[in-house]
Amino acid sequence: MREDGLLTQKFDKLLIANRGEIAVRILRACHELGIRTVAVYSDADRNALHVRYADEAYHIGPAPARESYLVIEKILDVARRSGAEAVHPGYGFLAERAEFAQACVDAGLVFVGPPVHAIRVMGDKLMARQTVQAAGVPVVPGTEPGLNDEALVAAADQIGYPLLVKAAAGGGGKGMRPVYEPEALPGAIAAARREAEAAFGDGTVYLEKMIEGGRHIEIQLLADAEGNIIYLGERECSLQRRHQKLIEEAPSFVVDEELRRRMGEVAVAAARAVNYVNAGTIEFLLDKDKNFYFLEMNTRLQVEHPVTELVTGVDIVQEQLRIARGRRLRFQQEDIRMRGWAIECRINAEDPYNNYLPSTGQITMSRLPTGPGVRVDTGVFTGYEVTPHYDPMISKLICYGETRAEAILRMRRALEEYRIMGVKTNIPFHQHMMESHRFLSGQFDTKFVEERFSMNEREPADVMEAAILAALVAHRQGQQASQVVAPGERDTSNWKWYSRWERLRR
Amino acid sequence: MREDGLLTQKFDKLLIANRGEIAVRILRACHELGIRTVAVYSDADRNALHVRYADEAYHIGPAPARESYLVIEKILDVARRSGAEAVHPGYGFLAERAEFAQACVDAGLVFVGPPVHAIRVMGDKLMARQTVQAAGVPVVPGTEPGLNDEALVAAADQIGYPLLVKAAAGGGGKGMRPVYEPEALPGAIAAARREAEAAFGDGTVYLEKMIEGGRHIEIQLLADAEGNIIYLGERECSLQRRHQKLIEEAPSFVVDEELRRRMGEVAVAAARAVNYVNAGTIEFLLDKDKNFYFLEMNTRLQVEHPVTELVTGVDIVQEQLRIARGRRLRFQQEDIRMRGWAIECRINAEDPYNNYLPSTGQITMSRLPTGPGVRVDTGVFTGYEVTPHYDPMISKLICYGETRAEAILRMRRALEEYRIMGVKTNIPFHQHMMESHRFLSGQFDTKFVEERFSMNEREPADVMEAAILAALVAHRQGQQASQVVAPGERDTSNWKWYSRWERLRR
Amino acid sequence: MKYMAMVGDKEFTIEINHEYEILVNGERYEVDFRQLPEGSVYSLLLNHRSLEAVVEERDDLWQVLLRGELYEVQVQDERAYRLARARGTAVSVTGEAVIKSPMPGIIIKVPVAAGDVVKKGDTVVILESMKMENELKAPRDGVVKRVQTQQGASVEKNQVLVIIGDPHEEG
Amino acid sequence: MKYMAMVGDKEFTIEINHEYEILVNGERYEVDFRQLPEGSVYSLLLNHRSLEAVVEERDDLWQVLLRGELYEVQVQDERAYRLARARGTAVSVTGEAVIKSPMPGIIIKVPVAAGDVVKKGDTVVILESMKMENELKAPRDGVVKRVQTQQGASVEKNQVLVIIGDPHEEG
Repeated sequence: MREDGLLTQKFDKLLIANRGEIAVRILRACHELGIRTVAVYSDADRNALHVRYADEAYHIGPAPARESYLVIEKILDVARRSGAEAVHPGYGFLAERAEFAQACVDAGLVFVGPPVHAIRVMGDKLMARQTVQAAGVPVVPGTEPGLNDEALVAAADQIGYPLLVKAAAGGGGKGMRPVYEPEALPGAIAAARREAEAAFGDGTVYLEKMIEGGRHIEIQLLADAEGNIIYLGERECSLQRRHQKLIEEAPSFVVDEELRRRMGEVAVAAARAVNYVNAGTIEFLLDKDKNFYFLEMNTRLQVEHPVTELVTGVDIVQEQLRIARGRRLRFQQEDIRMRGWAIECRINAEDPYNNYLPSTGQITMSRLPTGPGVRVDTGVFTGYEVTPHYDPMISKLICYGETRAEAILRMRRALEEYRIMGVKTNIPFHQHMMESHRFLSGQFDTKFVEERFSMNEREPADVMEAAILAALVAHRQGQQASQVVAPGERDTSNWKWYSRWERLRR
Repeated sequence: MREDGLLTQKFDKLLIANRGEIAVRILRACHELGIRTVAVYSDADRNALHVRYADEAYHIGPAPARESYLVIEKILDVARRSGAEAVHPGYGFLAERAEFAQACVDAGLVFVGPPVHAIRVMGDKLMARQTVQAAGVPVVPGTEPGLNDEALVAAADQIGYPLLVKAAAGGGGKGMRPVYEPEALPGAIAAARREAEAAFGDGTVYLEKMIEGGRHIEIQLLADAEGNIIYLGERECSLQRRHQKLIEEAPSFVVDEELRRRMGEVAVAAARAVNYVNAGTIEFLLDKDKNFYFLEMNTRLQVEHPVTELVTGVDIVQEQLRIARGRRLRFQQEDIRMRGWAIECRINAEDPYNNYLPSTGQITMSRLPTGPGVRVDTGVFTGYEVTPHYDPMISKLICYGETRAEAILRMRRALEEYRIMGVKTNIPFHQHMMESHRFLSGQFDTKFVEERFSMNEREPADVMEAAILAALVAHRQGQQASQVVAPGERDTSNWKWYSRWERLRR
Repeated sequence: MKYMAMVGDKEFTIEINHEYEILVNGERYEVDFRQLPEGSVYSLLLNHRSLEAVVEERDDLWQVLLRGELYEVQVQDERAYRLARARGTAVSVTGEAVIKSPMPGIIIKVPVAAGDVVKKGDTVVILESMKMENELKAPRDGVVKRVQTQQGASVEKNQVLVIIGDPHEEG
Repeated sequence: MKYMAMVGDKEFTIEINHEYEILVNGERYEVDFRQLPEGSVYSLLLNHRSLEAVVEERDDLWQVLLRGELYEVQVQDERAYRLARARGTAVSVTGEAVIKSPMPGIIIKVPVAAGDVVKKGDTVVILESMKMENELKAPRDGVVKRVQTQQGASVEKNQVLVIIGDPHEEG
């Protein structure tokens, strides 16, 4: 083990400390590399795809993640019992918990991810900011950590308005407050401190300049244990709602070859500052003048990694496993060439017509789109229960095209082909977006979905009439079935229709 | 219309004169280009995917193709009624019938394919041979057409043994006879003439040198109406059985950059000799010394086009449609760069353990493999009937990898993930092949499957025991269900098991 | 045979003329339909136009998935429709609007109280579930008749939370 | 409870000890299984080893799809197995072998006649179907007892074509 908490060595059996589509994604990569797999499952997941596709599976407790997928000791116990030699954390759950990575290496298990030290530094926003700034990486203008309220107010004038009050710990927008004028600052600082204290047990806040019209652009990195680091181009993830990414693409509409190289090199420098190893992502905010600022580093595999895989041809999860096995990177920077365009739509169980309310229930049908240029990563199947225990993502629908326009047109085709029933999904949201002029022309920023996009009901009259006729057919069929039981109420004209229909169905 | 029978012009509605996976493939490309689609269907295909995914659908007759899909007048009648402006023939059926292409252009319809003249010349083996030979394309040493028996016998000594007697018309191995020694020649000529006369109404035969250890390598071409022709690299299709391709890959294990360029340029010359337009393929035989010989030209889209799409990133069907609309090629030769490796397995309804006997029946389950690097093109779904009317191909499973080894390993994963029930399939054949040392090391020729490959039963004891336990569980479940009706025979220990089981299934 | 179909607040009249001829709001369709072996999938040909729909019944409504959109359709034959009308139970924009919990969760806040006047789109309940705060909104203008939950309460799926009545109704 | 299972010519003895403990040919398995909502799919955990199988019954055999391979399994409980044995109807390598048409088609050739001695793998019928000539082969050594078709005949699926008996049987 290295001093910074990195253990790399060959392994033949790996435990996947996750569930859902990402567990399936990792299982497939292992299968393709000849690595045997161990799945863990909660009470809610005995029938899950990740259990069925794994070589071995172990039960680890009740449905709530804090009693199963988040319990480090249970994961390590299964590793011991199954003889697993490595652990892949996926994303979410324990993926960015330094103590989990530490516990793995302490137990002699290869943790498929970065050194413990890198997780720890990058997991603390302020430490991360200081570390990369020292390495020459541009950060959003703002204050140092730990200032008191008076110092913050004084610093605010130098930074200029609008600005953001942000919590040092945590994420997901908690403890964050936008401030547009000096008068509002004291109140915002107080509110952010309260929220951060409640959410993370740490009320430390700092100020950051608000970048208006900013785009979320991130750089995918791969780094081996010998210190070789390369970037696999950028992803554009500006289409978000409540800090949840909804649509990602690679490359970005606004990044040219020169900017890509500059952002890539800066990202590599940021990673090098923490002796990073394995796959990781540097998130940047890109302003209208093409200035970019470090936001944070995700020290793990990301949900949206497939769009990079499609345009670079590199299998990022397989590379993660190779790196963790102690292998040197197979690529040099000049080997990485992007070709074509890829877009990912996250299909969530939520109602886009009703304030994106989550929708739970049993998936009564799941027929995936397929054919040229379409990839679906999912853990959902016919009969799957969408429960409130886990996140509402049903699948990732990823389309490739030679150009951005072709990828979009293919996405429209794939969205229309998707058959999913039992819960409401945000497929109509994606369909609207794929037809939105702003999206088509690449003119959007991180506020676009929340502030300038709406689901005006599309009601092509003829499709609605078809929907009605389909319902009518089903209705009559149900009626006929019940009339078999109640022959006194038979309607002969119906029967005639029905029998003709039955005859034709043979 | 050009003199050679080519009509290219913009169209917005296209009729697909085909069924099955290729009709679905074309529908998807049209959908992605905003072209409205018209499907045709026989009695057997009312529920088919190509009917359900099309914008419009018209019935054209009974199940046998000769009474529906092969009746030119019915296709043209639907084109008239639906207002279609173009026709895509797919492969098979009417795709290489010059009179169909002629009838389309006569009716003012764009035929998505080459000029009528090119179909006619390339459809006649001897004429094709003479034409390309005149253009400097190497052909397998052999005789001129139309020689009488005496002249053939005389020519045979010059060509040398072993050789092939081949029918001028037709294909699929009919009217073909291998001859290993002079004594057998007269009998073989007589037999081939009889067979050709019976099959094609034309007893013309010729002789060709037999290339031993030859590999089937083909070059994919794209040509626009302005005379620009490019090649999209090669495909290796040596794994065949009874002249039916089973596995194809791109690139070929034995073709290097230099050979690819030479074969590509020769293929372009062959196409130029008939003023070729649209997508087409030149099939070559490559001998052990890397000499290659023209075999024939397929003047249509091919089954195995996806492997080329995956390694070049070019959507061949979309290019076909663009070319037919009169657009100039978007690519120059130097724009075409191959990346990675792609393999296609044709999944057929046949029993690899019983002499590849076709298997008919209803598909009771079809769950496709998915995830990274996997593409499935299919017209089959849960409930689909495999009938003797059409070919037994269920789907094309195509896998991409950064290297050949990765594509093979991914194919193993995808084959294992595929769930198809109701008919026997050749998935075990593909699984065997993906584990065969000869295949892995790229050491095979067109005779490999028939002469040096066998399905030795793989019987990992533990998997068989799992199969037995699965059957036992199903058996007991059926038994319990029937015991509800016959309570006198109840076995309480079973009941205990069953109720526990029922409880757990909730 | 005559049917009434409703989608949202749109009403359609359907007449079945012959076996394969249906009129929707007076417009004629030649209809060919098949139920497919795969669950509740229907293939429809309407004047040769091809459409595939998935149709399932839920809470007395037909859920129809068509080209990515989910339509909720209510179908009644003429007699049932007339009876319902007479009894006043036909779908209508007046009457009570019941706000139910769409999923299990915890009530974060109930920003309304009985008697409050609300406008369509006003938030009436904030529910935390699936790691997110979800705002449940009034489906139409009205007056809050009853609040059946409170901050901090754990609620089940479909539990009634708030009932909104007509503005002119007596409280 | 004891069962016998046969796959091809292999026989397995299965004992159900406890609810979740099964012995196959004496080897102990801890078994956890679920039937999934998707048709006839079963998820099995055998001593934590995970396997997904699709199981359907056809012609009194269980068709089990496992990792791409299709196994045909016959399961009998001990009593049924003993009864069948006693009646002589248990699976056996002797007795008549019936060659049926695996699909509709046209008989191209019948290269054998009644009384001919055939070896396992000999072609007994050539059937044209699905645009291909298919050779139906003898499943074992024996003597042709009856030919029930002829060249040029149109045959249905599962139609009996040729019956092969034991070499030592009377013709």
